[in-house]
Amino acid sequence: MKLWEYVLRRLLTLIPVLIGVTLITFILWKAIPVDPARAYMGPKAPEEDVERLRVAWHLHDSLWDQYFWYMGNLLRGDLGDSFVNKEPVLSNLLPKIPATLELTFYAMLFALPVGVYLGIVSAAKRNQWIDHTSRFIAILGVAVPIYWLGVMLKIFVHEDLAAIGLNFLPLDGRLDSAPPATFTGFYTIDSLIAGDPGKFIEAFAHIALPAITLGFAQLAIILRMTRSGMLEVLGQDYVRTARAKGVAEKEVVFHHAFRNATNSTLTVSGLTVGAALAGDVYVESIFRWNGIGQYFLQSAQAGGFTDLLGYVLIVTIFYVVANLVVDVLYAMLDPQVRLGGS
Amino acid sequence: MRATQSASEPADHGPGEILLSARDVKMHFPMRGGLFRTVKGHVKAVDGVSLRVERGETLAVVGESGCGKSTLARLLLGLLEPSAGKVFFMGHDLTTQKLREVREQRRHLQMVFQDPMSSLDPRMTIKNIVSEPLVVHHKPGRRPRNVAVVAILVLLFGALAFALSILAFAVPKVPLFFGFLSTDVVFPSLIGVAFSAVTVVSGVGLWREGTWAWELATIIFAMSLVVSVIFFSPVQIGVTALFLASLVSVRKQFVSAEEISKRVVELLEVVGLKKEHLNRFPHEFSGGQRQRINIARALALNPDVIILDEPTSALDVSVQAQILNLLMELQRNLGLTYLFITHDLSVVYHIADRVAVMYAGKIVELGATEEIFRNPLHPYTKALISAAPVADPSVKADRIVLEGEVPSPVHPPPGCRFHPRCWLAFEPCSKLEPELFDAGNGHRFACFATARDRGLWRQTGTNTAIDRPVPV
Amino acid sequence: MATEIEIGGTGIARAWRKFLQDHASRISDLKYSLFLFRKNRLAVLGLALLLATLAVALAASVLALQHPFYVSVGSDLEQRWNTDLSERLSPPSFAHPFGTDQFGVDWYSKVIYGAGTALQVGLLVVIPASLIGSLLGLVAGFKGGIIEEAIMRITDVFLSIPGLILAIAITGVLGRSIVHVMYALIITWWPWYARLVRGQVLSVKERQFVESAKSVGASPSRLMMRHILPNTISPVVVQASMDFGYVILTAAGLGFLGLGAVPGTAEWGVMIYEGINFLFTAPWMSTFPGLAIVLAVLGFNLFGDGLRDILDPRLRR
Amino acid sequence: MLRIEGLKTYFHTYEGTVKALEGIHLEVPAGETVGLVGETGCGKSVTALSVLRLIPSPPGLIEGGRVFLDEPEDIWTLRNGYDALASERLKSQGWVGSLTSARVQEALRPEIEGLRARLAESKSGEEKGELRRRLQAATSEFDILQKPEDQMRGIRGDKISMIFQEPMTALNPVFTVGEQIAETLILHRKPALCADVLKSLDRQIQARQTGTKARRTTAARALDRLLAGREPATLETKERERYAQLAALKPTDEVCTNCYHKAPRLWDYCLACGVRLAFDPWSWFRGRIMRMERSLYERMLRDPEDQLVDFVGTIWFLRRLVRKRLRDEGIRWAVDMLSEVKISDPERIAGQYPFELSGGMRQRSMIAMMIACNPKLLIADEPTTALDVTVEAQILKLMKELQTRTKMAILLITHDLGIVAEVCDKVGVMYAGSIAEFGTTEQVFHRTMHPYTNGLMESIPRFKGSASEERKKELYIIKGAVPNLLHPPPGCRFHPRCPRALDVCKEVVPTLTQMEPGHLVACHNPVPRVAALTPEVAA
Repeated sequence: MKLWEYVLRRLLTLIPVLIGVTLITFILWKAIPVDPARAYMGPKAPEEDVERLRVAWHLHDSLWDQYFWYMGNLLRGDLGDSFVNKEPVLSNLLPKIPATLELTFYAMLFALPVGVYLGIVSAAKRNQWIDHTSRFIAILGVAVPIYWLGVMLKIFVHEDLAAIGLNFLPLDGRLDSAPPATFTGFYTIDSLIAGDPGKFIEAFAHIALPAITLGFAQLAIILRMTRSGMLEVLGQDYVRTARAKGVAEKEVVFHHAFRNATNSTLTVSGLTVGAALAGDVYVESIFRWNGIGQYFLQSAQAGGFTDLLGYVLIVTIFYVVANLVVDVLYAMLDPQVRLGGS
Repeated sequence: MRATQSASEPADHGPGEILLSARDVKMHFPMRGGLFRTVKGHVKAVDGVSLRVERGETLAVVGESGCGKSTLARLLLGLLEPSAGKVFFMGHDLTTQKLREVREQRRHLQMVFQDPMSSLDPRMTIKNIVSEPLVVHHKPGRRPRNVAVVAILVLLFGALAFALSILAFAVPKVPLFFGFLSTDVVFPSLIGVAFSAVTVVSGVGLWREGTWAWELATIIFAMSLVVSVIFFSPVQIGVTALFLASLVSVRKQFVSAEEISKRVVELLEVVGLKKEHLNRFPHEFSGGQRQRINIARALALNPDVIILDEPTSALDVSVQAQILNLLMELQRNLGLTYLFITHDLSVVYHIADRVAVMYAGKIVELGATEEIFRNPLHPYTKALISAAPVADPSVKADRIVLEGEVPSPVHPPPGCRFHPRCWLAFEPCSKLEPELFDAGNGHRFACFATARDRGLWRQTGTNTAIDRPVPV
Repeated sequence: MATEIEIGGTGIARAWRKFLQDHASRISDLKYSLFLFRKNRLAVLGLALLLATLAVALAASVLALQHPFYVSVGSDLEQRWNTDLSERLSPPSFAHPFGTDQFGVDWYSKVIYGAGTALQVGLLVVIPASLIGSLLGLVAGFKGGIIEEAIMRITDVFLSIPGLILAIAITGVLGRSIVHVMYALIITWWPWYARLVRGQVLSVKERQFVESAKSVGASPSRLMMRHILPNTISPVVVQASMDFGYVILTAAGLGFLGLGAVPGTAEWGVMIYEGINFLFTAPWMSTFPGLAIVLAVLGFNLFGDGLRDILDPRLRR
Repeated sequence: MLRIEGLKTYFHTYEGTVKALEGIHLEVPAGETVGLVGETGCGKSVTALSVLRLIPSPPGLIEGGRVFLDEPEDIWTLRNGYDALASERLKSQGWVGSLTSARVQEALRPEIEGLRARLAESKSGEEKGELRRRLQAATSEFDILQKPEDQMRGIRGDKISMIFQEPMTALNPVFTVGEQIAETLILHRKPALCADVLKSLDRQIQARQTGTKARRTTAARALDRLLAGREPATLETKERERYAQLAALKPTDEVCTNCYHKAPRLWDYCLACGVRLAFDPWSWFRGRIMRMERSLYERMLRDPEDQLVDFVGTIWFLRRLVRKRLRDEGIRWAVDMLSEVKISDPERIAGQYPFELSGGMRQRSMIAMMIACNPKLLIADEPTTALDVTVEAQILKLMKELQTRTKMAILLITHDLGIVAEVCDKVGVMYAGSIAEFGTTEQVFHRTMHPYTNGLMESIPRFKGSASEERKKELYIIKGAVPNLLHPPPGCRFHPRCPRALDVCKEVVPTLTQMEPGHLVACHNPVPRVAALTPEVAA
């Protein structure tokens, strides 16, 4: 009974937040220095067409009406037309989403298990070599910027492998040959479904470098949080009780201690989703990966205001939902919340 | 004697002057839960307690964890607003008066807290901690003229700076001085706004004679002097120097005057600490020494009543003896009155004149220490006394071991709260709430069974209405 | 008073000695902190890197081989470097330690001047963001009730948008310029401080020495200024020193995406961006500015960690 | 049962080495409760943790001394002889300080070789037994400090177990009480558990043969079907008997449709009639799984460290085969353990999480967990300090009952002299890392000889036995404070605070000397309470 109440309360607090986000995007829309209609139609367009557009976009109404008109569109899923190619923003974004999801998925696949395992082991074996190396990785992960890492990987991977003739690791784009029959939009999986191993290997080779670049930053965050979570738990009394019961050290660390530390690890993986969405913009621009990150960047550079703000809304909804899922998982795992702690 | 005895309290024993008293005080903390933070129930921490403390005596309040003794302490001190009932201190009702009024009354009522580790501010030296009560209650009559003038000056300067930096926002872009960045004046004005806001705050603080405000103002003007010297704007240097001078002239008013630090040294010596401890930090002291600092702080305003919330339970046996001796010595020399809260019966027996035993938010037995320990009337007191371990192997007490645990304060059992665990419980115990029966010379208890055995209460046919006690 | 006679000596010397005596324990506290700091080798490394970046930024005009000049374009000032096509894309050599770019501009001098830009951005973002955030956090934590609810909801809204995405959106809307980058970063950074300070104030308010000060009769403003504020400052300082590094990193990132400074300016992000199209012919163009970012951010980060260990009372004993 | 000799534990920290334990001599005979009393920082908890070797290794290190567990009397007498010989040889080599097994073995190398050689050729069983016993004595076989870590793990929780002070944090919040108790049993009583699992498996497999199927229904529905609208009185005798059975049960209880007895919740076949309850189409497949499980448990019974079982245990989804039934059996045993510590409704408590229980209840489940394998020694580190007086009385009474029943030795660590007087048979008073005084409760409380213990006794406010004029008087105070163990005072560590300090106290560290039979005091100038007998130096 306590669990659904917890979920409901989390949902309720979500609504004002989402409304707040739409407010921010609306303010940004109003803060555009140039006249949006003129920018949309282009400098040469005749004045009365631009005026008709201004009326269509309710630019002359009072702020409140504009906001309600804006919200009306949003609720109908219409994010307005893109300044760049004049088509609805949503239709631009949707086909590109699977590419980014695939990249983020493989980055997480790389970062989560490695980060968690290193976090646990470095907390258990204090001041041994594994502790120092993982602390070094954690510090590097924070200090090395994702974009620079991507560029460096490109240089060295290409340079060295070329030297030893192994430069088959492609550096750009998702696939050199034609994409497989799109079933899920994930090239790696589609190629498997289509039963074409050659394509799968090629797709996997393409995604390797970008995923490692994106994953490295997340790895540092996850490692650091798991380690501090584990250190705190290992100091608790019940760990000493487990040892007094004669439980083996490995069992104490992985079974008893980690079971409690999963809570802090979960909350951090919610955080890394945000870091992934952000890092994604860099990685996609370096490896020319046409996902939604690259679309967002191009619209920011080319001044596509509506697609810019549309992207912010979609990403925020995705991020907020991800955090909600993580919270619910946290509630389910932790008996204290599930069975009615305060 | 300052306070007359308010007529409404029946003085039922001894001519001793009542200093602190509570009449049927209740404290129910609302428990919020569920979806919309609705009030689900009430934690009835204190549920109808009447208590009287006379001058010069030590009243001990004994009870297990969760019986509400700490909440009672905070109620009597006026820190918490009781849900029902009244608290009188020296005849003045603490609950109804305005906060400023009450704070004035409360200087004669101080409290020593339980955990010596966390009841001292880690960032303050001992001198500031002990002198804080003196500084807070240091208001001589009217605000002196020069302080008022300086306060207004600072306030004006702050407001002026605030207006200037708001204006600066509108100024068009000007190349920033130390770099190629051509940036508008947003950032300097942003910092300007913050600076002037803090000045205004310190001006208001000065007006209300807060010592923190004087220190804040000095820091601000010292900083602005340094900044103005770096950027060498003579006007600014002159203004800040003027302000600093005026602040220093007012120094006597705020910074602890000579006689305050003399008083602090005196207090430290009274509690057995030495002068060189003055400027040390709390984390450099042992548990016992910290509790002495707490006591010194409580003595600062030479109070009449000190409430001690388990002062020795966090200390070792030998340190506990030192603190108990100190408290007894202070009571003899300064004529203090103690309200001593603890769960340790041997400390109660040694130091208390009268004892009140609390269980689940109510007083179940009240009386002189000797009387209670020699002839406990309430079953819970009997169990408590028999359960307490005694440091003498030859005393093989026949232990009454109670079953079950302390009841939850949210849904206390109906009628007498002890009946589920009581071996004397009979029919009316689970229906009626016993009142404090009087067994002679101040020894009162709240138990039907004992009252019935002593003929103070007869069970009527209907078993529901309580029959007035039969005069013995 | 006994202490007066004891000290003696001339007025100033006496006052100075009395001052020393009053603050003896504070000084010994400080000495102990320095001792703790010195023991933490990583923190010392961090401090060294931090001071190196600062020195490079201040002494740029002395250290660099070439120097920029400024041209006012429209309302802004833009930085220009004189080009020398004969030196185009020459690898790192004695004359040009970090090599040159496609216009023959010495890359080493550009990285040196880049340090100045990075520190300016860091300073002008962290100070306002932490001031605004802490102020709002303080008010929310201390006042409680409706005000706290309102402030916290606003913070939640800002924090529910991933930081970089919001920053890119703002710079995208306002147009490309390093000042807009600074506004964007301030807007995305203040909520972290609000949440941190509010949490800290709430936890200090629960501690017993605040309750005992209240029982002595301290007024709410005195409680705030004398007890709660001093105990909330140290986590903010730690967070600020670490955020300095992150701000530099993110600002360079925005530069790299082409939303910050104009190409050609001495800003590390832009320099990495320019290096991309010569990735294989002139790899040094992207490497050195990136390395500079790593060292600077590492410096602030390690120093921040070291600071946390000293300021945290629990760890001191 | 437990004999600690010369235990020395230091903590090497930044500021320097904290000499926490400076040679502890303590004996805890079977069936008796020995109290270890002392103020904060005197090292009583460090002693307990050192015995179980749970000292965190980076800062802490057990420098010297030996801890003998369950050493038979005859071996002890033999060992005394050897120890004397070894310490004499070591002194000659200029070694001073407490003996450790390694040094003893090194000093007695010639004797040990000789014994081994004679043991090899000797034929007769009786002579072999004698030689083996002498060998065990010489190599101090029973000293657990020298045992390798995995052997030590076998001892923890089985032969020696420990309960802690904070019931709030001593139990793991994410596992139910039943699971945590079952874990101890699985660790140390695996063969016995496997035997039970095999028994229940055989019964299930045998029940499958009989083929009669039955379903679970609630008692209420069974009652309605039985009565089918008739009056209870009109039923035949057999039905009336069944009616009586059903009426006795709670309506929501589950009943086996075959014999109308209460169906057990955890087992999937009826206890009374052995009929399999759950009806599912996969029965053939389940049969195969059960046979496989049976063979696995068979191997586990024969050899707990079996490789195949470990391998199967590591595969994630196969793990259930090896773990689930064992855990269920463990939980069933745990329920019995909970009832042994007088917890009402143990089955419900076993399924609950620690945060749902009260302080007293948690401490009881902690005790249940630690005496699951009825250990020879129970170390209780301040078990009742965090509890209320009434609950404390319950726990102490429970511990007394358990001791009388299982004859286990209890080492009770506390700072409350009252508890020691009530519960303990013998008392050791500790001060700054060493035992100041040791003896029966009677001797230590009434004929206190060590100045520190004497000071403690007088500084406690008392109420039960003491006369009324004692009240409100100045309590006796031991001046000064507990010494800093970084640079402890030379000689007897109490001399700065001791009213009876002599010059000799400042140089020479006093050793435990026997003032009267069983009463040892470590002091050069003890309070003269008894005619001083010949001071034999305790080993």
